[in-house]
Formats: sequence, C-alpha cells, structure tokens
Amino acid sequence: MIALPFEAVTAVLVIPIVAAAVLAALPGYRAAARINVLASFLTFLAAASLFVTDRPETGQYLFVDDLNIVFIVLNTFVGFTASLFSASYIAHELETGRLTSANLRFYHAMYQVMMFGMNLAFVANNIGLMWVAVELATLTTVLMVGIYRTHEALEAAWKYFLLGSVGIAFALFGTILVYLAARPFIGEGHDAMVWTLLVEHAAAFDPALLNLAFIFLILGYGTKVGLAPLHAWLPDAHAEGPTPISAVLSGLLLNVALYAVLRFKILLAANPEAIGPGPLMMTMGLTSLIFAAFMLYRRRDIKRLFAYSSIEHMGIIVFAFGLGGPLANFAGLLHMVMHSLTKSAIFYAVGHVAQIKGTQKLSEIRGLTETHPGLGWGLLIGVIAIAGMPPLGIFMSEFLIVSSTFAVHPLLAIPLVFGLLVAFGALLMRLTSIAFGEPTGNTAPVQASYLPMYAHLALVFGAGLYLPSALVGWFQNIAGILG
Amino acid sequence: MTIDVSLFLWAVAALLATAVVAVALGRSASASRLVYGATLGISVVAVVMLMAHLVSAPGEISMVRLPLGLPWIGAGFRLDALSALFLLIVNFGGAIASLYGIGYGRHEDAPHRVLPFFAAFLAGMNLVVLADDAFTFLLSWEFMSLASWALVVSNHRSEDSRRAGFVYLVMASFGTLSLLLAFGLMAGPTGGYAFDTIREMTHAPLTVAIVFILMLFGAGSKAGLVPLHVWLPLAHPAAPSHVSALMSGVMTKVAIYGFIRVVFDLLGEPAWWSSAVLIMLGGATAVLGILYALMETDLKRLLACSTIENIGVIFVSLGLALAFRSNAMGWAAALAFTAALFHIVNHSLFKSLLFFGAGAVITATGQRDMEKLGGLIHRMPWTSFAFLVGCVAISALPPLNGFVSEWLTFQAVLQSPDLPEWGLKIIVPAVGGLLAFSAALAASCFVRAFGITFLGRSRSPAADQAHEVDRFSLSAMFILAALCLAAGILPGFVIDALSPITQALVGGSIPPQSNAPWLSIAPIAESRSSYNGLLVFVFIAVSAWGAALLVHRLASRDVRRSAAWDCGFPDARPQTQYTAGSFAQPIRRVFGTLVFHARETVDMPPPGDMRAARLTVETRDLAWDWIYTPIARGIGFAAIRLNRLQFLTIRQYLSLVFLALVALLLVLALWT
Amino acid sequence: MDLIRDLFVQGMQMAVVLLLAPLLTGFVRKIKARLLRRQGPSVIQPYRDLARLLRKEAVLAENASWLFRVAPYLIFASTWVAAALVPTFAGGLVFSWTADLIAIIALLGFGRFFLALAGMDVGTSFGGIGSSREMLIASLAEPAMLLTVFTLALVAGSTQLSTVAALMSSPEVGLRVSLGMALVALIMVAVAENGRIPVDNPATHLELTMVHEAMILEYSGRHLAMIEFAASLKLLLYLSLIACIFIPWGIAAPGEGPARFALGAAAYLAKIGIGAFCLALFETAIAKMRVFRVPDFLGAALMLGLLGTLLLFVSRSL
Amino acid sequence: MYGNLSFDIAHLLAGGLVLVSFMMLYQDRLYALINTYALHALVLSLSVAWQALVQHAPHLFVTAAIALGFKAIVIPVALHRIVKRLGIHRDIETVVGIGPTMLAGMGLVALSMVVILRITPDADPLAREDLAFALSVLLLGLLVMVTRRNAVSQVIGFMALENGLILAATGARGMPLVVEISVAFSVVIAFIVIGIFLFRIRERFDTVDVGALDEFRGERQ
Repeated sequence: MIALPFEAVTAVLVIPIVAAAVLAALPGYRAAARINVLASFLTFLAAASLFVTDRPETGQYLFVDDLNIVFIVLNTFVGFTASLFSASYIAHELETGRLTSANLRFYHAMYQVMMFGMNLAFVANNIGLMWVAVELATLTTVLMVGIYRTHEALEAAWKYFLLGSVGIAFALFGTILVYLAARPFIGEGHDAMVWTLLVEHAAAFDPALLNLAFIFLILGYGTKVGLAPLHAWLPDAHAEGPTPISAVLSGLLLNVALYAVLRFKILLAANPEAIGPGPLMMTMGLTSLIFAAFMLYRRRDIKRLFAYSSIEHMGIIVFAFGLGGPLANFAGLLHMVMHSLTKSAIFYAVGHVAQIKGTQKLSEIRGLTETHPGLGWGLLIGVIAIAGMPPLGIFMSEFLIVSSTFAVHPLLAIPLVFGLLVAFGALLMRLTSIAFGEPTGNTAPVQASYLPMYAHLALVFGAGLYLPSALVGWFQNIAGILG
Repeated sequence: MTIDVSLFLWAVAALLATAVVAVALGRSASASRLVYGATLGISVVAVVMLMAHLVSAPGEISMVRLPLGLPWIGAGFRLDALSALFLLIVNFGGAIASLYGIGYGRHEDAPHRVLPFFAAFLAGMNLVVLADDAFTFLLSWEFMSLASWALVVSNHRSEDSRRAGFVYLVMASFGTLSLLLAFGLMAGPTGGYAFDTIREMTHAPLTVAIVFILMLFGAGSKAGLVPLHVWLPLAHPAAPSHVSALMSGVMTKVAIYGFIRVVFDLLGEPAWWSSAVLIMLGGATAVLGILYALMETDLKRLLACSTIENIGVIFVSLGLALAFRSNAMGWAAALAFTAALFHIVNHSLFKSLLFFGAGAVITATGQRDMEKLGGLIHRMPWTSFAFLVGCVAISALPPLNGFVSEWLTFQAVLQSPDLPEWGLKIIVPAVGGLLAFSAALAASCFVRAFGITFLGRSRSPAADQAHEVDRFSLSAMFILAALCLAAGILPGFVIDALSPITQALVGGSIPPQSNAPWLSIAPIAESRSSYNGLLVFVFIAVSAWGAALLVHRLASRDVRRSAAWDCGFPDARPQTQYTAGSFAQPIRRVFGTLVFHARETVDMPPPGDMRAARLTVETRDLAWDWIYTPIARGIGFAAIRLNRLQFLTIRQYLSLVFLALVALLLVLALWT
Repeated sequence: MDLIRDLFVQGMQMAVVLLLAPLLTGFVRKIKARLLRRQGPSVIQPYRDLARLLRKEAVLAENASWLFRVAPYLIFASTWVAAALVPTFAGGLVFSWTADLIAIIALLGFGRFFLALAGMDVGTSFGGIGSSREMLIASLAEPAMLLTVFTLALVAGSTQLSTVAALMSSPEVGLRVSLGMALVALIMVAVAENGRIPVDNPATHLELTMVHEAMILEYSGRHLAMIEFAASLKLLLYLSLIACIFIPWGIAAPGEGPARFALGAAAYLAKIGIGAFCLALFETAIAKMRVFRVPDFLGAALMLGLLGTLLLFVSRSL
Repeated sequence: MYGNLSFDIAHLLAGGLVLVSFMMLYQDRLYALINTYALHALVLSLSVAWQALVQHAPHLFVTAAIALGFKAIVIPVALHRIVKRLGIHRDIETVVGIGPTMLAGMGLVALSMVVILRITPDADPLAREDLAFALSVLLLGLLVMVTRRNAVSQVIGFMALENGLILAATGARGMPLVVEISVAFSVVIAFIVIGIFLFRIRERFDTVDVGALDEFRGERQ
C-alpha cells in the first residue's frame, strides 16, 4: 500500500475546517462557490485515498475500518457533487434574490462545517466524540434549513431543532448508559468510551444496562434517521431548506445517524444476554416503510414527496439490517449507497425544476419530458430507480431484501411487499403527472448543471448491472462485521 | 449445427445499441426508417439462426454465464428447446412488427418516444426468454414491463394512455413482486438463485403450493388471467398498433413462458388440485375475455380482450398437461402441452395480424371506434382480405391454424376420463364445454368485428375517404396471413417441431405426424381421431371453384347492379345499418345482466318531438367493482387518515416521541 | 382396385347427398302441406326452383363487395364437404379420416361465418338482424353440439364418425341414459341449426321473426340458389348424422358387395324418410317461439349435453 | 472515604431533583414554572458540586458553576423578560389537568425504577440509584414538554430533561467530556431561548388551526 505524506484521515477532517474558516472570511460568492467545490473535491480525494493508503493504527479518538470507509467515501463524494450542484443552484437563487451574498457566505461556511461534522462522526472511535460530531452536523443543517428566513423555513427549522435536541438528549443518555456499562470492565475515563475496546469487552457488560442504552440510542439517533414516529422534522426540513441541503440531508445526514445506530447494533449483538436489536429495528423499519408509503399519496409539494420517500427507504434499510445475515446486510448496505446516490440525484433535478417553474407544487409541474427533456428524463430515471425498477441499483438490493426475507420470515415479507407496492403506486402516479401531460408553467430552456445528476444516475445504473468483485468482497466482509 | 446462446446475446446487445442510437437520433426524419430497419435486420438474423437450430439440433442446450447481475452467481443465459421456441416467437414477432413499423412509423408524431423503447422492448423480451437465473429473469422481466410502459405512455398527452400506463405498471410490479417472492421461496435462505440450483432442490409440498399460487399471480397478471386482466384492455390499445401487436401477440406469450419455465421445469410436481385451479381459471378467463370483447366497440380494445380469451384457452391446455403429467400419462400430457404450445404460436400469428389490420384502419381513417367505420372492404381491399383471414383463423374455423390447436385441445379434453381424480373427471368436460362456448362466441365476435368495420356502408366521412395503406404494412399482414394458412393446412410439421419441448418438459411426446399419409394428423390413432387440414382446404377450394365454374358455364353468369332490396325500404341511410352495439345486443341481453350488470336505458322522445331517440348501455367490469376499486378506495382512505400526521403541532410530535419511548421502556420492563 | 372402389363409393356418397338434399326439402314441405290439409307443391319443386334461380341473372346491391359474391360458393362448398363426410349408406369412407365429428361441426361453422358476413355486407338493417341472431343461436348451439359429441366420443373412445357408427351398431352398447340425452340435445341443435320451427321459420318473410331468411334477403339468382342448396344439404346432413349415430343399422361396412350397398342405401332412404316425417310432424305441431326464448331452448340442449357427459361417469361400463 | 454519608447526600440531592420536577408538573402559571425551574437548576448544581467533591473531579465544578449561573439565574431572568414581552404571563397553559399529569409522573417514576433496578447491583450502587433518579427526571421533563402549550414552558421542560442528563453524566464516575457536554447543552438552550426571542414564536405555537399550519408548510390539502 502507498504511504501518503499526511494522514488521509486527518486530511478528511482538516480540509473542511480550514475551508470553513476561509469561506467565512471570503465575501464574494463566485469564488466562495469555487472554493467550496474545490475543498469538497479535495476531501473526496483524501477519502478515496483511504482505499489505497495503509490505514492509521486505531487511536483513542479516530479509527478507520471497512465499515466507515464506505460511509466516508460515499459521504465525501455526494458532498462534492452536491457542492457542484449548489454552485449552479445558488447563482439562480441570487438572481431571484431569495438569498443575499451575506447569506451565502454563511451558507458556504456552514456547508463545510457540516461536512466536517459528518466526517468526524464517521471516523470517531469514541462514542462521546461521535455523539458530539453528529450533533454538530445536525445543528449546522438546522441553520441551513432556516436560511431563507421565510415563515415556513423558520417553522421547519424550529421544529427540526426542537425534535433534534430531544433526540440529542436521548442519544447522550444512551451514551452515558453505555459508558456506565463499560466502566466496571474497562475502567474509568476515555477508554470506556472507545468503541473498539467496547466491542472487545461487550460480552461481559450488564445486559439490562445495554438494553436500556440501546432503546435510548435508537430513539435518539433514529430521530435523525427519520424513523416513524420520530420523523416529523424530516419532510419540512427537506421542503423548506435550499435544495442542495435537502440533497445532503437525504443523501448523507440520514446515513450518519444510521451509521451510529449500526455501531451500537454491533455492540449490542456482541453481548449474548442482551436483547437482539433485530426485532426492534425490523419493527421500526416496517412501520416507517408502510407509514411513509401511505403518506406519499397526498403530497402536494414535490420536495416533501421525496422527503417521505427517503423515510420509506430508510425504513427498508433499517429493516434489512435488523433482519441481519450476510444477504440482508449486504443488501442493506447496497441499498443505502444506492439510495444516497439516487435520492440526491433526484433532488438535483427537483432543485432546477422548482427554480424553472418557480413553484414546488406538484399540481403546477407537468409535462417535463416535453419542455425540459434533460431534467424531465433525468427525474424520470431517478424516480424509476427510487421505485426499485431495473436495471438500476435499487432493484438489486430490493430483490435481495425481499427474497431473503421471504425465505427467512415469510410473514414479514408480506407487509414489506405491501409497503413497497403502495409506495410504488404513489410514486408512479406522481411521476406520470410530473413527466407527462400538457406542459404547464414556464417552459423556457434552463441552464442547469446536469453533470452531478447524470453522474449519480450512471453510477446507479452501472451498479444495477455490474458490481466490481472488489466492492462485493468489501461489502461482504462488512456484512460479516454487522453480523 | 448447434447455435451458441452467446449469438443471441449479441443480438440483444445489437438491439440495445439500436435503442441508444435511437435516443441519439431523436426526432430526425429518417430515424424511424433506420431504427425499424435495424430491428428488422437483427430479428431476422435471430429467426434464421433459430430455424437452423430447430432443424439441426432441437434438443441441444447451450449455456453461458456473464460476470453481471448478482455478483456471486453472475448472469446466466441458456438456450434449450423451450426457450428456442419462445425466442422464435419473440424474434419473429419483432421482425414482422418492425417490417410493419417501417410503413406505420411514418405516421408517428413523436417517434422519439417510441423508437428507443421499441428496440429496448424487443431486447427485454429476448432476455426474459434467455435468462437462466432468478435475478436475470426478473430484471429482464421488469425491464420488459418498463419498456412497454414507456411505449404505452408514448402518446402522453392523452389522459387515457397515462391512466393506462399507471394501471399497467402497478399491475406489472405487483406481478414482479409475486414472482420475486416465488423465487425467494424456491431459492431458500442460502440464496440459490441459479435455475440449475433450483432445479436440483426438492421442495416441500407446501412450498410448491405457495410458489404455484404466486406464479399464478405473477405470470397471470402479465398474461391477463381473469381477474388480473384489468390492465390489459387499457394498456394494449394505448400503444402504437405494431406495439400493441407485440404486447398482445408476444409479450403475453413471454409471460406464459415464465409460467411454463417455473411450473413445468423448475418446480417439482404440484398437487393435482393446482391443475384443477388452472383449468377452471383458464375456462373462466376464456369465456369472460370473449364476452368483454363482444361488448367492446373500440376495435383495438376488442382485440385486446380477445387476447384474454386466448390466454384462457392456453391456460386450460396447460392445466390439462399438468394434470396428465402428475398422473404419469405421458402422451396425453404431451397432447395437451402440444395443444398449448401450438395455440401460443397460432395466437402470436393471428393476433399480430389483426392488430396490424386495426393499425391500418386507424392510419387510413384515424378512427378506432367501430361505430364510425364500415364499408372499408371497398377502399382497403387488401387489408380487409388479410384481416378476414385473421378473423377466420382466430374464430377457430378450418382450414386455418386456429382450428387445429382448438381441435388438439378438445382431443386432450377427451382424454380426461382416464384421470384418477374425480374432481378432474367432472371439471374437465365442463370446461371443455366452456371452451366450445368461447370458440362459438369468438366466431360471432369476429363476424361483428369484420362485418361492422369492413362491410356495410361507411358510417363516417373519415371511413369514406379511407384508402389502402403502404406496402410495408400490407406485406407484413400478408406474410402473417400466409403463415396462418400454412400452419393450418400443414399442422403436422409444427407438431413435430414442438415434440422435443414436450419430451423435455412433460416426459412424453405424441407420435410423429409429418410422415402420416396425406399429411393428416392423428395425435393418438387414426381410428380415434384425425384431421387433415390440407384435404379440407383442397376440398373446399375445389368444390367451391368447381361449383362456381359449372354455374357460370352451364347457367347464368350475368350480373345487374341495383339498389338494395331491404324488404322494400328504398335507399335507407347508413344510420339504419346494424351497429356494433346492436349486433352485440342479443348476446348482451342473454349474458350481460349476469356478467356485466349491463343496464340499458332508452330515451324515446314523445310523438311529434323530432329529436332522435337514444339507447344508452352501461356495462361494468366486475373485477373492477369487486376487487380493484375497493382496494384503491382503501388505500385512499388510509392515506387521508394518516395524512393528518402531517399537520400535528410540535407538541403533538413530541408526544409521539414520548409515547414511543415509554412504550419501549414498558416493553423492556415487561419482557426482560 | 380397392382404392378405386373406395373412391367410387366416396364419389357416390357425394353425389347422393347432392341429389337427395332438395328432394328431402321438398318431401318435408309436401308432408307439412298434407298435414295442413293442403295439396302442397310437388316433391320435386325444389329442383325446379333451383334450376330457375340458376338460370336467372343475379341482382346485386350497389355496394355489395366481392365477399358477397364469393360467400355463396364457400358456404355451399363447406356444407357439401361436411355432408360428404357423414356416412350415409356405407361406412369407412376413404376420406372419412379427413375430418372427424369436431371438424365437421367446425366446417358448418365456417359456412355460417361467411353467411353471417354476407348478411352484413350490403349494409341493410335486416341483414344485421339476421347475422346477429344467427350468431347468438350458433354461440349456444355449437357448444351443445360439441358436448353431445363429447358424450359420444367418450362412449366410443373416438371422435371418428365411422368408428362411432360401427361401435353404435355393435351390441355391446346397451341403452344408456346419457346417450338418450345426447340424442335429444342433438335433435334440438339440429332444429336450431337448420332454422326450423320453433327456432326459426324457413317459410316466413315476416321481418321481425326471420333469422336465416333475413341474412339472405339481398341474394338472388344463382347465389340464392347456392345458399338454398347449402341449406337443404345441411338439413340432410343433420338427419343422416342422427341416423348414422343413433340408428346405425344397415350401414354397409367398407369393402362389402354391391348388394350390401343397395341394402344400405334402402335403409338410409327409409331412415331419412322417417326423419323427415317426424320433422314435419313436429313443425306443424308447435308454434315458433320468440327470439329471446331461443337461448332458453338451446340452454336446455346445452345442459342436456353436459348432463349426458357427466352421467357417463355414473353409467360407464366400458 | 466519606463512606456512606457521601452516598446519602448524593442520594438526597438526586431525590430532591425528582421532587422539584414534580413541583414543576404542579405549576400552571408561567412565572411560577420559571421559578421552580430555577430551583431545579439550583438543586442540580448542588448535586453536581457534591459529585465533584466526592469524585475529586474539579472539572465538575465548572459544570456546577454553569448550572448555577447560567441555568439558575441567567435563563430564568431571560425567560421572565420574554414572558413579559410576549405578554403571556396570565395564561393557564396545561393541556391536561394537574391531577392526571401527576399520576402520569408517578407512573413514569415507577417505570424508570423498574427498568433501572433490573441492572445488576454490582455496578456501583451510587451510579445505579442516581441513574434511576436521572431517568425519572428526564421522563418528567419530557412530560412537562408534552403537557404544556407554549414555547417557553416547552423550553423549561427541555431544560429539566437536560438537567436529568447532567445528573446522570456526573453520577457516572470518571465520565469524560461532561463539561463539554454541559457547555454544548447550554449553547443549545441559549439557541432555543434566543430563537423564541428573535422569531417571536408566540404562545400559540401549539395551534390547533390546521389552516394556519397549512400555510406554514406550503402543503395544500
């Protein structure tokens, strides 16, 4: 393996922070946008280099293993494309005057801080640190959601903030409980919060304490994953914030929280006496899936629609991980990656659509394939992908999830399939009215950046047909880790 | 020589490439000619290769595995007797549709919404037939649905086709999910998705039963088995006519292929009741389908409904084959199975022909509503002749091919007394009666279709100004007509070509026919039953011709034209003709109230009032009323109810969180 | 040598049906007239009609298409072929394996198909009435017919007419309840198919009641002749069908001497005569029913056929 | 070294915190609620200080100081002013009556006891008992949040909840990052308070008028 002059991990953390500082200082928005893209790109490169460079030895605060590399790389990649998209997005926002350059300064800085928070959450080896990082990311997104200062935006931000804080509190309480459980066996101080040590000794921990901890953790972090009934903040936050942030929320922040949940699932699974986390996760997953599926029907706002579909897919993913076993875990991981890519691509398209049409109301967006083929067909492919149709990636993961579920718990497969079908109907109904029919609204051509959207879609398409064996091996042993 | 399966994969690749090129070409003028030309070429090559395969080494199996799809098993493809036959159907259908499209495509107003998906659709169907593992199969299956969906909504401005597309794709993905469950069950927790693995496994009876039912849902919903047929009359007509031909004539067959592949090949031995279920469903489908068709006044919808009927017939024969096979009656099973396959081939021929005819009518008149057509036989003689051939064939009349498969089915039905199960003993003849009934109804349905559309006097100016269509379309139709006749008068060869498949799947085959004296067919023994299409054809032709000759020679030959007699009503207006509605009225009276809840309301103006009286007929599809509307309503209701959760206040959302926490704590307190 | 004789027999059979058909029609008419205390036309009147029609010029409606002119010959041909394949006085005809019972029914269906189309060709209201009603009747008559065929075929283990006839004449088939039902059903079907009272009235031209006549309203001259001829052939066909299945005695087996053939012919004529008489009697005895009663009538036939098939399993001894 | 006494005092203070939480449940006037909260914070700071003493963890004094200065004084004062500014001090703003709320509170305390007491005793008793109280405080704080109408009292509920967390954190011997956490939380609370102040989120945060929310959310139903 190659040895870089600097630690890839530290680079992943330092670049965003420095960039944040610079952006905070920088007035002009054009340069800022460019720097933002550049920084995100560098971060992505650093993260990608984790594949090839030799990993740093596991420290007390940071560490790298198979699991979080996947998350980091995905995170930084989507962060990069989102920054590309936002560059072309905010230009338009400035023209329409929804945002001032002062806002943008803040926006870019926060963007990088958020990236920092998420990366930190991934590489943190210390559950306390992970908690801090997750909350940092959350708070920054709260600020970004409220950035339009409209009544709706503030209301959404406020709701997000309050519910988020309660989530924060729960997660912290859970963390404390884990610490308490670990202390007798690992000793006081930081060591009792180092995840790797925790996993080693988990078998000896007090199961009752772990159970209680897990309940608080899954509620706390689950709030950010958007599991029903803790999802309330999610649709509004997606709908009212700037679209790049919606993309980042769906594509990344949910994954961060999910990652945390997974870490603790592993912890709990390592202890034989503790309750299996599986049933709980499966229940919450199915609930979210079916609930979101029904909620899709009466949506009138296009971004809220896809926000609910994010809830639905998070439900599927959590269900898959709850199901466990090599197949389901593999599928869950794949599904998560595919969902991030697809959903952010969809939001890229939606962002431009909303800008052209000057509205987010579904009823006022029609016949896109006629007027804006580039966006229209892109959106169509994205929705088809998110609906689990071949030959796109999500089809493969849903194939694996459903079939393995039916083989293991036939009865659970029925609500699963039901939920999928209901959601499919809703999405298709909306898609038909958005993409086809007599065009309405502004039909002027648009200067949009198709690159991020189609790049994602191309990846998803490729993954649907062919997965490189290296990646497969990688995922498979992660599935092994997840147990 | 044996044809390697990879050659067909190349063909598929070529089709997909064509699709990409079509996207690139976009709206350019030459696009349709180029694309259809390409698909035509590719399909013809495939057909030729298949012919070579069938004559040289029908039984040969060739497999290939590509490092695609599911990582740990890859994407498997396989060419055996069964898939060869269906590949032939698919590619021939594709070729003929492309030929037709070269002419028909000129009238497309949005070619860029048709061409790419047309090629992709062909590719998808090829892939389904070639697939050799669950993942590849389902992927291709769904891809096929997706491509055809795009074609259905190609005329996206019309509300109807959008709705049709919606219903279609929802039903399709319902089907796919059931197939997915079926495969999941067969593959087991270890995930043995390759077909060979599934073949080797032995499944528990319960598993077999569940898989069978799931297959009924999955394949049935695509093939149009009642009551899963509702999408079919909406979707098939909505597409351009040559695509409708493909969907009705070919795609439904691909669905049946899936059913055969799983039930006859992969799955073990289903219990006998499953064959009974299949037979009864098939019978019901046949009768209901043709009754729907009789009630339709839209030409293409009528054809789509009659597809449902034929699917029913095919499923009945499949059920018989299953029943015989599970009782180890090899040759009887072979007979039934042959009947099924033969009918599959036939239907793909004449249904394509009929849809092409309908397409020609639409091109010429812009009308799909039969009530506005009529008299086209004068303006479109060639089309009408080809359409007539199709009508005779689909009405199961000798000497054309439809009759042969119908006849074989009846022969298979007559073997039922040897079955040990009393249930089947009783059911099969009754269903045989149903089949006869549906055949008779089909005859009247197509008398109606042809008579109203092509005969009589034109009911609208559009029909008056109609003129014959281009020669590509005509040649496509006449090739099909010729094949219908050929398969009708030389059935022996077809049957022999099918025997390797029956041998492989039901472990038996009927004696070779093509070397029988006078080319007649006697599936069991000549003393028991035999039919000779060739001689029947010759006899009819000769005696008709001879009679005409004699009469013209010995008696009169001169003709005088004058006004129609019509019991002394001089030059009545075309409105006085029997319409499609009035033609169907007696049958509607007899069966309508039972099957359609048909309601007739007559609005008769009082004496002296000059306004026209009108009769309005309302028929309902019970499948909608009893199954789908309630489901849709239920979902809508649930959606509305749950939607309140979008409008709670923060405090209420917090209470949800709170309650979740308390609930979990309680669980923890009570369970652990 | 044998082949030549077989061909000769087959030829004779075809000629016989051709010659006999009009006579049968005339005979029925005569008896009906007599039963009504009328003198009635002579028995050979149908021949005279045919000859006259053939000599007349054909008058075609303006918009009659080629189908209208071709149909009569097709109808005639298909009916004739069907009739020629039913054993009349001798079984085991050389071409009998060309078409079994099912195929014969289908051949008749072929004729009907074109007749109905011809009815709709000119585009008059009556043509439409006729075709639509004809197809309604057929849609019930055909399945009923096929179910009777099932019954017979299940008894005989064959759908081959000569085989069935041979078996029926053999002693081992006792009286069977299902056979009785099949017979009744077959007779009802025959009545319906030939457009006799009570289903249809061959003599009527009262608009609203006619079915068969309505379809051929526009026909004249040689075309009409052909269709009339086909109609009488059809009647003959059904009679000889019933005769050869249910009273198969006297039919000459293949490869027997001319004497035997003569006997067969005599027997055949007798059977047909009796059949014709019964038909006439029946028709004079009852009245025509409303069109919408016909489905009930034929539905009964259908039920009988099905019942016959099912009862076989109870009374089956083979 | 303090032996049993330390345990008893810690126990006493923790119990006191629970008691004050109940008092908060009992209040139905805003000012009274705010004052009670100040008391809550005071008790917390005492208990934290005690922990700092017994654990020889001087950094915990920082937390205690924050609790005392920020939560017991600054925040209540600020809230007083907000209430006056928004003119909502007269409201009776419980959703459900006091009685049921108290009963529910009892139930929650019982629940937390049951859950915690399953933990094996050999984890040191102090932590265990403390945890029981902390969990009760947390649940009671949440209860306040869901039973009170307006934003201010929801904030107070949240702060009570968070006090429970601090209690747990300090009770966990040698737990790192406690100070950071308490600081972080203070920031969060400051955010909330400022949010109320700036965005003029009035008492009717909990409106039942779906129409209004409708317009908030840009969802046309």
